[in-house]
Amino acid sequence: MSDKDKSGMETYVVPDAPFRPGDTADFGGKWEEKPGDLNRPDPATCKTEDTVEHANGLIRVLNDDGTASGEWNPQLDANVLIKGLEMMMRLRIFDDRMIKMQRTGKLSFYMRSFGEEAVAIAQTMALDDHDWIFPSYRQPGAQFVRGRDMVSMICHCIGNTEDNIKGRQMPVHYSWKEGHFISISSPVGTQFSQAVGVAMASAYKGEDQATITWLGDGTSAQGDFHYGLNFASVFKPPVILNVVNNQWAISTHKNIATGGKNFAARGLSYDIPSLRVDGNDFLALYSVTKWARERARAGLGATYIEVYTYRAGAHSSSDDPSRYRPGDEFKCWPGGDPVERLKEHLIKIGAWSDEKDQELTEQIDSEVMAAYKKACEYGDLASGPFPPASTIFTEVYEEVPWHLQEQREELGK
Amino acid sequence: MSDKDKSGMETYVVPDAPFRPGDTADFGGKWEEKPGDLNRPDPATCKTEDTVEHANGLIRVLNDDGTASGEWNPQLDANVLIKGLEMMMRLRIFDDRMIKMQRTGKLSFYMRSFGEEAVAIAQTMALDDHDWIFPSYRQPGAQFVRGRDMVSMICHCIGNTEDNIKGRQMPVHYSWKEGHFISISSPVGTQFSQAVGVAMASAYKGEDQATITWLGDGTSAQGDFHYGLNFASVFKPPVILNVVNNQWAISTHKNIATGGKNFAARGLSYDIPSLRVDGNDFLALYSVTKWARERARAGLGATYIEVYTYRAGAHSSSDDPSRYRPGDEFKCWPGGDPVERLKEHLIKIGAWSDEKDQELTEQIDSEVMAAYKKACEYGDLASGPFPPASTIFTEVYEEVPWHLQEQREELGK
Amino acid sequence: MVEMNMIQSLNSALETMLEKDENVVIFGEDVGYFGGVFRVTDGLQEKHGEHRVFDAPLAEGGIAAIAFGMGLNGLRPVAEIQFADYIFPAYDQIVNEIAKLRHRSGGEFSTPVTIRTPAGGGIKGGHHHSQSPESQFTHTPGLKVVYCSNPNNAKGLLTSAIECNDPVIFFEPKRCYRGPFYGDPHNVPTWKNHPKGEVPEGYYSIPLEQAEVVREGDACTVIAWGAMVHVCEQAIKDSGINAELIDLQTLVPWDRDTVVNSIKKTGRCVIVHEAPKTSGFGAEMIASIQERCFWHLEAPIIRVTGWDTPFPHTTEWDYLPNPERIAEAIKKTQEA
Amino acid sequence: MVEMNMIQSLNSALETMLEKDENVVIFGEDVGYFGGVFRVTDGLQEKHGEHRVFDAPLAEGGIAAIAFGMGLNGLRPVAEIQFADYIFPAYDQIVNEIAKLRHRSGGEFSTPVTIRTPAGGGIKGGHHHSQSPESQFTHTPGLKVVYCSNPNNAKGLLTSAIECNDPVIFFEPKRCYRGPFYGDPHNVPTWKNHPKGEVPEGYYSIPLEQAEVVREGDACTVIAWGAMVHVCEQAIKDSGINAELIDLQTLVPWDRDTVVNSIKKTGRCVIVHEAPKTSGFGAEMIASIQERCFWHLEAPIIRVTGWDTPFPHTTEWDYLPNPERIAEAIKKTQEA
Ligand SMILES: Cc1ncc(C[n+]2csc(CCOP(=O)(O)OP(=O)(O)O)c2C)c(N)n1
Ligand SMILES: Cc1ncc(C[n+]2csc(CCOP(=O)(O)OP(=O)(O)O)c2C)c(N)n1
Ligand SMILES: [Mg+2]
Ligand SMILES: [Mg+2]
Repeated sequence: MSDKDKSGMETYVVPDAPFRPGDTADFGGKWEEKPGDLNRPDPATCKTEDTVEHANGLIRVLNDDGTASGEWNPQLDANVLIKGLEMMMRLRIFDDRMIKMQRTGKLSFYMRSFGEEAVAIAQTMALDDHDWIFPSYRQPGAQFVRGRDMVSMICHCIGNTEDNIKGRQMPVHYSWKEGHFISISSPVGTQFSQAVGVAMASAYKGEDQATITWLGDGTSAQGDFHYGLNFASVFKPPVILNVVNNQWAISTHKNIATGGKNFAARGLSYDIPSLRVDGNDFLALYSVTKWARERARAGLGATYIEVYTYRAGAHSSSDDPSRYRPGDEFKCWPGGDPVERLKEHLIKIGAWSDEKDQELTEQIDSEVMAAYKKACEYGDLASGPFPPASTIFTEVYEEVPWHLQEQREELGK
Repeated sequence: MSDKDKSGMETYVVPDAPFRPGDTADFGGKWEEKPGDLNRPDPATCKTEDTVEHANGLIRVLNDDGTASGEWNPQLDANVLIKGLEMMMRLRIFDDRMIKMQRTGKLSFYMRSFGEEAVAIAQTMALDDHDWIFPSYRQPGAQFVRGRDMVSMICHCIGNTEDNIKGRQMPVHYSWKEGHFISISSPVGTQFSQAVGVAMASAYKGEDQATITWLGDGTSAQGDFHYGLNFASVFKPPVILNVVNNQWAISTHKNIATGGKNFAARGLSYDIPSLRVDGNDFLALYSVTKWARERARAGLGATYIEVYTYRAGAHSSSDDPSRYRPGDEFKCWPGGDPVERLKEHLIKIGAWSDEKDQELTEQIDSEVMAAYKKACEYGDLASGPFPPASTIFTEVYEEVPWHLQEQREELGK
Repeated sequence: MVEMNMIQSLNSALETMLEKDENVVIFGEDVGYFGGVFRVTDGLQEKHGEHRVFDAPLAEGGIAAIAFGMGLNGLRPVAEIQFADYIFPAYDQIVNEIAKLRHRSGGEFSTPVTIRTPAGGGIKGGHHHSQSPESQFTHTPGLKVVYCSNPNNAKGLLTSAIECNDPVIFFEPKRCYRGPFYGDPHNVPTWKNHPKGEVPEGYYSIPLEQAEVVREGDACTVIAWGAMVHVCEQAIKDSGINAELIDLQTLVPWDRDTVVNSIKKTGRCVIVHEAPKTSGFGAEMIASIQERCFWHLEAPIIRVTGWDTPFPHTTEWDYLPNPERIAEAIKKTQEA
Repeated sequence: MVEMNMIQSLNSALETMLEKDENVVIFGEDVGYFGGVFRVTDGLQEKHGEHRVFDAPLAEGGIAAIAFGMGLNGLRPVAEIQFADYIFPAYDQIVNEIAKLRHRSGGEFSTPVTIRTPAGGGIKGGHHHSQSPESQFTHTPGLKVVYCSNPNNAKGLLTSAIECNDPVIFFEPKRCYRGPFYGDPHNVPTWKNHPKGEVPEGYYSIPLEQAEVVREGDACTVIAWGAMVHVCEQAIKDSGINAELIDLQTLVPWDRDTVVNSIKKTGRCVIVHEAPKTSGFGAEMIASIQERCFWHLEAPIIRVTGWDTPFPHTTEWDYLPNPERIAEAIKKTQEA
């Protein structure tokens, strides 16, 4: 790249991404870190110092050959794993359907969790049912774990009359009180610090209730990241703080997000036990989250986790990643595909088969399609009906104040 | 302290200060860390990993007995040290005079550097003359190093017609372009991230010019702290980022500023070489700053320093620390008094004496008094004259726009 | 009724609400052990424990964020921002998050945060200890904006703010902590040389959305809030004109009927605030009044405000609206 | 003259300034290699190198802070905030720091920062990709505030903003990136089905503080900025009334003479903006106009604005001022 001539001192460094369009992605083959490398400290006594290696290494359970091993192996019943697999498959199929519908104008925008399906699903499964989920936009999968009806999710995305948030936010900005799933907000990072307050309130009330939240590698540059870690560091409420390092923030590589070597080690300096986990390894994700939940239950405060993964798809339906990265990287990502890896493991332990998988895929496909059709009965963005215009004025405040009342009359709808 | 009964889980932790009024302060006697404990890595090749011990230890040069030793000893000429001593004494006398005058209404407010005189003076002496100083409110001492006239400093503080910032900000908000001393601003922390931009511009221009900045332990909780470290981590401009950990943020102990064990280690996770230094040790401060400046000159980017010290006095003239801390702590602070320590060292090496000290004190006393009287000739806050009211309207923009012109006419002054 | 200064009355409101509702928690910079740099939370930690009244890290953005979270999860957080000038690091959390939570979630979630903050000039605070940024919050739907002016309404309004299920930004005119403020720098009353306010003991509230007619009159309507209410009182006296003085108290939503009825009676209006003129809340008042009362207006509405400049230090008395400027404006409305 | 859409004309302004002044540097989220999520900086990094055009960490507060520092130290930083909704984490750095540096330092230091940001609705962005927060900057002395509306003034104004020695907040109506915007959701022109703007090649500037009379008329003055200018054009056509249309272009400082002269001529006025009504910049315009032209006004000035609610997603066409509402307001001014 050309640059103006510099005499004397060098100028500042502007890090580039390791691969750009035209390059061939190469992550150096399989990871050196293996399941069993790292011990699982006792959550009830673990100190920050005991996690230095966990913050700089990589916690894995599923090996490259699909076997599970090491102290972090959560020893889950196959049925639980099949449930996890089912939800990951469901999320992927759901996402694909929505993207297709977005292309036809039925919804305005969409964001997939592609390649990161394990994150919210495994982590939410490791929690108690009434724990608070405080998601960013790539954790809608948590809703499947809590049993949210797909019709209602789609109604939100296509902004129809049954959208429980009344067409007020863009698609994927789910809110689901019953599931303790806190409304998603577009400004990135804000939920990270808010989650600490949610957890403080649970602690204040003396309830055994944890809060989990996530933000991205890019978003870790925000002030809210520091607020979240630091307030958690001081007040030690039951919160699980995750950075999902999927290597990219839209077109910006994580090299610009920080000059640090990883994200997990950041937590150590706040005296918060910090772990780094293979984000495409369902078992490892489940296990670290369970561990963090045990710390919360014991009143030991926050746990901080870097979820190491790769954004397999476009940032969103508005994005075209071929402009800034090669496109083949997900194929050679050492963490592989989280869905495939769990499937492989289940087959390996004799609990699953290609046939069952095929069957399940078809079943989900038709469930998603049915849900989609059902949802469309209440309208979609292309052709309506929408929530009535009067919903613009309600719930701005608990009661509609006079000036909104006047404006509503002015609109006359 | 009473608290509502909690059943079930513990609530969050609210850390208290180690001593409160009525307690006797006790820092556990002298420090275990001694000069010579830590090596001085070659600044031209030092990597972040090489500073792990420096971030978790304490860099000292002056021992408790007043001798200087270890690799970090900057081996300064006695004349340079005497100059440093002179400026620290001057700063303390200057501060005391201003506080007296504040009590009589000649100025509205004041903040002393008491107990922290070494910080800005030693660190600025270690820099090149045209390096940028980007101070917080406890580094006015840097101006002495660059030779600012005391009359002009006092004129600012008492807000008279010769105040170079025209009575616009509170006292102690110095600005001094000639000395490359960037205007102090009240919102804490903002300069920390801005300094990175200043340094980036120097780098962009290919100039061998560094920027130094400071913020407090309390202020390290701000988003700007993270922005400063993180942008420096990514772009690696020639900046020296200091956290002055003087244990208190007004009434709030550093236990509330962070749950982390120290502030220096924070920098490691940004991959910035990080040092922790005795802030009452003139020689150590000088030395670490020189080291950081060498890194900057070599184009190696930022250095991050925790300056470990104690706020000896009140936060400001508006503060009454007897309400929240015992009052005797500075006497037993293991780092002692920075002025006394340098004096003791100079006496030890035969370059100074109590007589000389007495003489210098008297000389500075009368210089400060003379400067003060001279400054008062241009007015003071109690009785004026002030900068004319018309200065309200100038320099809001480069040129006075029509609406300010109209308002100025409306004021009619 | 008890005699209280404004600090005592705010403290009394907080104390009463801590007693009344165990979900009330109070935090901010230096508010815990020390009781606040202005002493508004004095004694509350000692009495209610460090989990209900505590020091927060020095990060206004973080303070607003945890308030958001606590409020969402059932508590009634009351956060202090030490000076209104320092509320801006929390601006994103307030205007994008706290304000919009109820609406964005279809009413599923809400957060009844109260943010108290001392605002305004007259204490030689210069650029960054003097600003009065109320108008910067009035443009954000979802927030209620309150500005008290005396010990009595300080308590009554703060109580309502804490009880309100909507987020409230609560401005306290720090100049009036020490005493009312009649605008004469050479004769500054403190509560020591001026009667304190009469304030009910125990629970006491004033509805948000209710203005107070401080003085009735028929020649001109003077609208103000915060410290400027006192300056306007003085100015009306000085002017010799029988003006009506309205203390707006709540800016969003403001008291339409009180304002409109007064203008319909007087046909003339002066609006006074210490914040800069351009896009101050006076602009909104004028716009709304002329929309509603155009045919009743006999003269242009005049704004007497801070200038469109940063807040100065030594020359602050030339910056702040004073009785002369206000009285002159009132007189001018009579000339038309 | 060349035909350009708004993205091309903004790109051309940046390109020209990069050529003309080696102190110009451009940065923001995704603006470097990728060329910006709206492609406004497309190709600039490739041509001018990664030290002049680069990606910043995802932290608007940090972006504003380094812009402050760079500007203070001799550069002319042009920072992009990806959406105006995301400018609030930078609000403190902008209103407390960037805006006040020159004044607070007695003129010793200043920082000629330009902050560009796409604003406004009409792209189905919901709460946080649609806001138009210009008024929240107009209350801060020390800032200039600009809002372009078409390819031609986008280039001319951006050039002036970059050259200006004062900090400038520069709003771009993202709706008009794709094409002008006449307010009919069922007939949305893009630059493909609508003529692009005529824009001079090379260096081209329009003075800040200068409004543009888009259409002369004598029956009513319609004042707007950003995307609403196009909607007003349509509304005036629809109304059949010979209204004058003023595109304000620069909000602070606004063009007093153009506005006042027009009102004196027409005696009637409608102000249109997409931001919420309360404390929108329309309030300031009304307040200023009635102060200056009270005796010329024949009817109340009417505001047609976004509602005082968060910006909705599905119902955005009911939120945004449309030609019907505006035409009705224009007609109403004639009835008085
Ligand atoms: C405060 C704010 N600034 C900018 C944006 C625009 N934006 C949306 S997502 C995104 C990138 C986020 O990247 P990352 O945090 O890595 O999360 P990921 O998308 O990879 O899951 C950006 C810049 C935003 N939503 N909020
Ligand atoms: C943004 C902001 N918030 C609050 C304040 C009020 N304030 C001034 S100094 C201070 C404490 C700072 O403590 P620390 O950072 O430790 O610095 P020290 O005073 O100890 O040098 C506070 C809260 C401020 N000036 N700016
Ligand atoms: Mg990412
Ligand atoms: Mg401190």
